[in-house]
Amino acid sequence: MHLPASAVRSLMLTLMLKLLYFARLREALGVSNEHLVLPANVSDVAGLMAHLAGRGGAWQSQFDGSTLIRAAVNQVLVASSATIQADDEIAFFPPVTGG
Amino acid sequence: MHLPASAVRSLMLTLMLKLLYFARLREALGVSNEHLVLPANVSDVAGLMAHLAGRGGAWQSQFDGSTLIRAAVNQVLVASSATIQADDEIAFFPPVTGG
Amino acid sequence: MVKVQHEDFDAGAEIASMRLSRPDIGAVAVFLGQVRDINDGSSVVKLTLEHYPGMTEKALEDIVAQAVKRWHIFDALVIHRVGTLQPMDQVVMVAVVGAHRAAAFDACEFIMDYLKTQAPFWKKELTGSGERWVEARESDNLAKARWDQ
Amino acid sequence: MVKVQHEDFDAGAEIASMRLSRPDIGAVAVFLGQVRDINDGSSVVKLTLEHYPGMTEKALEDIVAQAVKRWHIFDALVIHRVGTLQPMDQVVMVAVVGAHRAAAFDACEFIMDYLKTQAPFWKKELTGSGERWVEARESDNLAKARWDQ
Repeated sequence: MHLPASAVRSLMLTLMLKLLYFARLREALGVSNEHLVLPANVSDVAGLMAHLAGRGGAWQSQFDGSTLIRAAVNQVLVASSATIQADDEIAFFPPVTGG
Repeated sequence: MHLPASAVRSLMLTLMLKLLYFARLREALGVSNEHLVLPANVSDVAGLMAHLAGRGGAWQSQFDGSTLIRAAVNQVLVASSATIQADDEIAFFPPVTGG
Repeated sequence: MVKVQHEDFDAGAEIASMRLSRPDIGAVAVFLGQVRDINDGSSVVKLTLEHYPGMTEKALEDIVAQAVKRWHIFDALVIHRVGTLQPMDQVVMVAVVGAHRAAAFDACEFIMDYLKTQAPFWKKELTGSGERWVEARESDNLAKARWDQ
Repeated sequence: MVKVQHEDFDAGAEIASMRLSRPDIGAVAVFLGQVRDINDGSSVVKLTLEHYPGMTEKALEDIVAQAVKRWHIFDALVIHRVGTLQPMDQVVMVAVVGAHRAAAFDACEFIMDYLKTQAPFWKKELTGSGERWVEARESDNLAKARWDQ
């Protein structure tokens, strides 16, 4: 099958996740946000965290479960069992300390 | 024994109670305060209330126990078993409704 | 501190004065009571607050002292108005300052519950159908009793 | 209503605006949080509040909606500042208006407990010995858990 470049780009875009990192986690990773193509084997938050831990270094130490990280999908706090899909905005951060 | 008038007056004064009435009770009695010589047989708040009920009319209906009346001795809320003595300031009033 | 007064008060200024009194204050809990235009189903035209001068201040100071002793708070302020008020007028303010919020909230609610049942104030309402003395509420006695357990 | 802002706010004016919004309000419960000059034993020089724009407002609006649904109150206001603050600066205000005080107190405390554990804010302190992120407190989780029972 032969797709024009514009169609490939549009297909890619629909498979993208927007990732956000805040506070201590943002500083540890040195990144505040990125766009990521939804990895084929990832369907929930826990899976995405395992995927990110696979990057090694600070990613591994932050996402390997040894550090308490909260997640939000589309700006709603979720448990790590929450499913994710293309186009979601997914944020990771330490326990909140406002007020 | 013969006492001069000034000594009698002074003796009387030391046996006086100051009585205060507030709110609905004040209106029912038509009196906001009075001075009363401590009756010989009265030693506590309940005894004073019985004495006042003995005046009849509104006094009886307010102090015969059918109406909820609170008492303070020297500006402190007390139970009806509280003792009283000469020179005390004794206030009677309905349950409070401030705030 | 305790103030019993006819005049209205500036709640914002009172709160600011409390919260700026020390730099280790983290929490300010405030209750503000105002005259409702309706009570027990009748419209309220005005409200007259009678009190027992002398005992009122003493009772409020005792309540504040109990709160300061019972909770880890720094200070508490009570302002209560007397005289004739209208709907939407401020009646009472309690402000409690402390390091943390739980103690400030509890102390503020404690002060209000005790004030409602222990401080010698009486309300008389002028409603559409005449004057009436406000009845004490059993719910206020129950609210106070919570703290005695 | 929910406001997330860098600027300071006039607590007195906000409270007045809430309490005068309807004539059947009898009770206003307010919490005001300010920056303490000391935290966990270290002096605090300044405090920086980071947040998650978009989610912050959504989370606070959801908390207010839960409070309005759960208690008999008329309205609630939350103002939370972000950016860099100094000791004695106001950080957060919650004001709840209703007919009676018990519901107003509970709803105000509920909103604070949920805000502390559910709204995406993070504090970083500059102390005498450098910068540090403020740690979440287990006491805040316990305070929130009370309402889930």
